[in-house]
Amino acid sequence: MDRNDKNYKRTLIGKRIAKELKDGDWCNLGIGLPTEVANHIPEGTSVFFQTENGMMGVGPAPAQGEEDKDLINAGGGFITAIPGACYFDSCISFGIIRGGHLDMTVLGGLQVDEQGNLANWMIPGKMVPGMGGAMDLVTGAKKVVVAMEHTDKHGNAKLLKNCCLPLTAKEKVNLIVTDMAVIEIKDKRMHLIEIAEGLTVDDVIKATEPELVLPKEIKYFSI
Amino acid sequence: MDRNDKNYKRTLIGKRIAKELKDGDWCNLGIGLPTEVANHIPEGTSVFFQTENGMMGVGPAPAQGEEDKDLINAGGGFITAIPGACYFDSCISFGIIRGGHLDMTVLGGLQVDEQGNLANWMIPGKMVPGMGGAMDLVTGAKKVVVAMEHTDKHGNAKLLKNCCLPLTAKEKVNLIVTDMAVIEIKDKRMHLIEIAEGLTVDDVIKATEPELVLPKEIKYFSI
Amino acid sequence: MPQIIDAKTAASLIKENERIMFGSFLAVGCAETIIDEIVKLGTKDLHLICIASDYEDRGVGKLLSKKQFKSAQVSHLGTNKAIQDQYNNGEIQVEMIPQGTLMERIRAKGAGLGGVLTPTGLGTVVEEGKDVLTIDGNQFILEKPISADWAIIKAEKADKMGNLVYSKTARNSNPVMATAAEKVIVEVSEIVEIGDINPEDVVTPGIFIDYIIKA
Amino acid sequence: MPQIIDAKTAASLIKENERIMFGSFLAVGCAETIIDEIVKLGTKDLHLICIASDYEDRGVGKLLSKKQFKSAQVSHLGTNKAIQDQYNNGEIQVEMIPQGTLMERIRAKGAGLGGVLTPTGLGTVVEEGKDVLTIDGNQFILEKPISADWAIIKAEKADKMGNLVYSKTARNSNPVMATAAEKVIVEVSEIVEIGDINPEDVVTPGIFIDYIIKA
Repeated sequence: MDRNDKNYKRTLIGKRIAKELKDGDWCNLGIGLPTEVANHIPEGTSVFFQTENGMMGVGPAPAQGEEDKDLINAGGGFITAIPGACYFDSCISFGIIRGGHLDMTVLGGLQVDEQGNLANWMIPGKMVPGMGGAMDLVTGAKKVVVAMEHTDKHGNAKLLKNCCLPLTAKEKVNLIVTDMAVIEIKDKRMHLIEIAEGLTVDDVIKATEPELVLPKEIKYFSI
Repeated sequence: MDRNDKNYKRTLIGKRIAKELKDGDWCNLGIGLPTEVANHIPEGTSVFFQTENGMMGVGPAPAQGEEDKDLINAGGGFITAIPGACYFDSCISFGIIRGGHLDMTVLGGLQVDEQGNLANWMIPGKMVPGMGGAMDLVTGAKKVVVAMEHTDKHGNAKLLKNCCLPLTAKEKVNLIVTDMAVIEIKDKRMHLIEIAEGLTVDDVIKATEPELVLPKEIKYFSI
Repeated sequence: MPQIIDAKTAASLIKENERIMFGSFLAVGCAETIIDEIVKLGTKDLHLICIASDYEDRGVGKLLSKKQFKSAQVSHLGTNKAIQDQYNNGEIQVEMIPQGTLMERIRAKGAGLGGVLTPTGLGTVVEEGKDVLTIDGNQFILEKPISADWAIIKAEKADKMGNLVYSKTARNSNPVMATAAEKVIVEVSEIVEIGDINPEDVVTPGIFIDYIIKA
Repeated sequence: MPQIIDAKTAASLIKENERIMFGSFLAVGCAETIIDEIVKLGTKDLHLICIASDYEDRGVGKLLSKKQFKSAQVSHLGTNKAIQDQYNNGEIQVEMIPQGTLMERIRAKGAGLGGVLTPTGLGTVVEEGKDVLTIDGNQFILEKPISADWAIIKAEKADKMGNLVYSKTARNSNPVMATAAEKVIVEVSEIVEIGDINPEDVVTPGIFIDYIIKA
């Protein structure tokens, strides 16, 4: 195993977040890294995935040649519908999101801070693709989980005292899962919950800007 | 013909209002007197009736024994659905109403005044049944027509300078059709458009509180 | 995933002083079986949210006849002498709400909005005591969301995921109420297997439903 | 009752400087045939209201590639280099709107409401220049309704009264846009006779539709 391998990190993060889901939960996965979560739902656990363009009950990608032009997810990729799926318009879809009906949403992140602020949609000076549905998702879901690498490609911390990039939403993040640690945000502090197997608490502290509230006993998560 | 006969008045008013409807119009008829309008739609004219409890395309009452317990109008009476009808929830139904999508609504009235104010839901000191959907209908429809007798049972005017009963909506009435006259409200004046055959302009003036703007030429309507 | 329970159990979940939305329009589209069980239990001091007060022997009117509500938010109560008498005697507190506004206030709660900006009721008693906002030269009343502990609704059919379809005008306020309460109980005429309802035809997605009763 | 016309005629109704809502989510559920005709006509200085900017060769992206829009209200434009370039050069004015807020602002117009009170965007750039209301201790941004001269939408099937059904996720913003424009044009794969769509299955009632195009 190569700790710096993209696929390794992706699997590690996706698998750990999947453990946050309970049987019968309704969940929205952002595009990119968060979609990995769907690959690790434990056997015997039913979790229903929404796609905000108007469907509950997203199934796995179709086999090649079986794509339906009218059946895509929020990232534009072809999907399938599981039995019990249903379609609705975008207004109802965001009613579900904003109204607090989703048990969990998982999104990528550029920066998260101690207040639970998330920045993940805009880098000043760069092309701004738009927030799409991200602001609504982070504002509305019962539990907001950020899936991201612990540091940027230059090794800079992404878990900060204060986000400096434009925010996606204020004080809404509940949990951060990275390739190094699982961190809960509570009472405007970052609480270290678990660290990736093979790392030390010190490794995580060094890669994180704010002071971490440490657990009584260190727990580990692995691939 | 007995000018004081309830059925005569009802037919006279309903028939005259039906002439306001154009082919393809979408319309909501209040309970009571306004429902008479549906009986006088000219041959060859298609008018589609909404019932605000959640349906477009109301058809005639069912034959006895053919009632469907799930198919009623806003007055609680059994109805049928015409081909091309559709069902929707109450929220969408009032979106249609408030959003200005109905060409016309016809309601009963206790009082109407020069400003186009309508009072039709509440008599202080008496039991208040509630406004139901009336306030939304009068506020939202493109054209608001009031169907009522010209005077109350004591002969008092119901077309007033200022309503004294609690209002249903402010400055929204476009047309009043009574057993005596057709009166348009424009620029906060009552404009006499037509009078019932057999009556004189003077009869209408005497039964109406505000000064009427008279037409250049008197037109008549009849049963 | 919703639980399938019986009407008696459903009724026992409802406690005194709770706020309940009942889907119904003049007793059409109403969970009569659950209501009968709440009548039997005699649960008191409930708060009613419903389009109208139905009839003395049908719909929410059955609960009104037994004086089980201490307060109500409705748009119409002209069809039920029981509530009229209690209203006149001061035994029940009633907020009378235009029907479209009532629906939209419930929707606002369900969709996570802070209120409704509506022209309905301007210049009438409905406006009294409320903020009126001027937006681009037009006036709107600020109406607040309506929430509830329970929504008790009626649908025609549910699959075991809670996806619902309705029957004709029995749809009425049921879909919007399903979005706005802490917990939602649906009474259906038929429970079908997952996959037996066409995904295009689902009116209320199962995510909104907590309990299903077959009656 | 809607008129049945062809795509070319539909395109010719659209005039310079008009505001157009296009149903589409990444070119799924998009009236491609009508768009092709507007591309051919080259109508300029249009205002775009759409969830996203689609792709350079699909959906509303085809009009963007031809620089037919002078301004846009969208939630995302990351999939289309044409609009990104025009945006960076200042050739197009873009208001970036959270997707749920965009939908709700359109719905507000369609439902006759004065605006939307949403928590989405609080504490972000979205809040800038807008009124923030405190209602029962919580903050909400007041977002104004979005209207248009035209909605150009895509449905699967229409009956001749304009009742519509959609296909899967191609439903997206189409039903809400159908409620909010002065005139609504729908492109469908099939036109059926009145009565051929089950009244329970209608998603968009025909009252909202002005023109039907079979493509």
